Amino acid sequence: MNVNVKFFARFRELLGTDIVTEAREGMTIAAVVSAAAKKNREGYDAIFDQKGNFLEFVIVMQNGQRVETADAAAIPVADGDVIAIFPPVAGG
Amino acid sequence: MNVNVKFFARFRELLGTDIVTEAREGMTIAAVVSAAAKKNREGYDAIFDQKGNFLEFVIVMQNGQRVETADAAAIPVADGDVIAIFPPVAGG
Amino acid sequence: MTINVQSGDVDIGAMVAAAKVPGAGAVVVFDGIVRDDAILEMEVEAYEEVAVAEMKKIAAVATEKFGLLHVAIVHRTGRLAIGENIVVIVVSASHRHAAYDGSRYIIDEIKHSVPLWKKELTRDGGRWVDGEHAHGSGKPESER
Amino acid sequence: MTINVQSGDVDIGAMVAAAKVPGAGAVVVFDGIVRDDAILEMEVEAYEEVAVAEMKKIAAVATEKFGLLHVAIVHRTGRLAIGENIVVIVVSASHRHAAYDGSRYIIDEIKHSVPLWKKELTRDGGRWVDGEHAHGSGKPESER
Repeated sequence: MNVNVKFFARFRELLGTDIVTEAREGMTIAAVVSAAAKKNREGYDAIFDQKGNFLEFVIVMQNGQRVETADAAAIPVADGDVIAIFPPVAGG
Repeated sequence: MNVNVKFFARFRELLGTDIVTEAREGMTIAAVVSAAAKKNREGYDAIFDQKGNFLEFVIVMQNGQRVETADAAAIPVADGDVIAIFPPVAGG
Repeated sequence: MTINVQSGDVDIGAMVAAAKVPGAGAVVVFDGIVRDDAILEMEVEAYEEVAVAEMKKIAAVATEKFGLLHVAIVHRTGRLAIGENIVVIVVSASHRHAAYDGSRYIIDEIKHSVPLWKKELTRDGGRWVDGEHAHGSGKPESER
Repeated sequence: MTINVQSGDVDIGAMVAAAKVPGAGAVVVFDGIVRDDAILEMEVEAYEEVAVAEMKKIAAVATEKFGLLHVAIVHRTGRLAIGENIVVIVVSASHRHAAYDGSRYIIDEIKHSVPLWKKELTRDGGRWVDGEHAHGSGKPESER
């Protein structure tokens, strides 16, 4: 199944955005993002700590809905999901 | 000597404005205004109480400077003075 | 600093453009308009020389107090239709908090101490609008 | 209610005119502009669909909470020169306190929770602007 991973701002600069990834059944949000981020060490390190957990400030959305980073390692993705990963917002 | 009495808003409607009055030496602000207001009973009563004192809410200015109404009965006018009399402001 | 009492309307877009001075990061506009309170029109009267002087004083105090970078105030006089601008205040500052606080200070002070009056013209005649703050004591501003 | 994320500029005069709905007595405009912080330009990025949805939510809450009569928000994206509008918020209400409070609520919430990012482009490259509120806990908004 296909999942679209969107990185924004600093993460986008390092990793690109709208990355369509092939996900296996039962794969979690964290696993999908980790796979998409691994292609660039600096990009991966901007998002994950050394244990592979999301860094504290990273924001995760599944289909436009905020997901607690701690839960992202448990929630499975579904076909067609849009996963967005971004640093703290700074608009206005 | 000449003193210009300016009434504003409700007072202007009743008494007119830019009323140039001939004032005697030593005449007070209150006396000049009283003389200018006497031509119209309703106008006079809108500004003065039955004892001839300024009503509490009336604002008095001498040459653009606020004068306490209680002092207006003691302060003399000078030639060329502009005395302004108006109700509480309501702009904005 | 531009402070005017005038019968003509204002160009808010041009006033905002003028507020974009070096260092500005936030512009706040307050536009007080004639509200449809079952009235036909509004008539605004000013003691013009004193109103302008008083608004200049308010603008100077606000500039100092809130670190504003630009202040423009236009207060209209004469007959105004429903929806027309009565008073337009445009301020800018480095940051939004100063701009909001400064703008609000200026309109509060205008309503409090500038010799301007509004009359609502209705089908049966008209009524003068009461001020927000009665100058009850008749004391000079400095003693209130 | 008009909520847009767009690269093109806005016509503030037209936005103010649109805010003059029946019952309105006060219009407040907030215009956040690119400040000359020794930068060449600013680049604004949005997660557009979510940004629009989130701003609609904020506008609806502000309308309810402050009794606003009209809300329009335009947030720009792309490269912006110094002095250009980044975000323009126009609200109207019967009275000024509601208009100021509503306007301020909206910009505070935008800075707090809408997926938008600003990068200051300088001679040496660029730096992403830190948000005012770190989303430190990583908790969904409802739990913060």
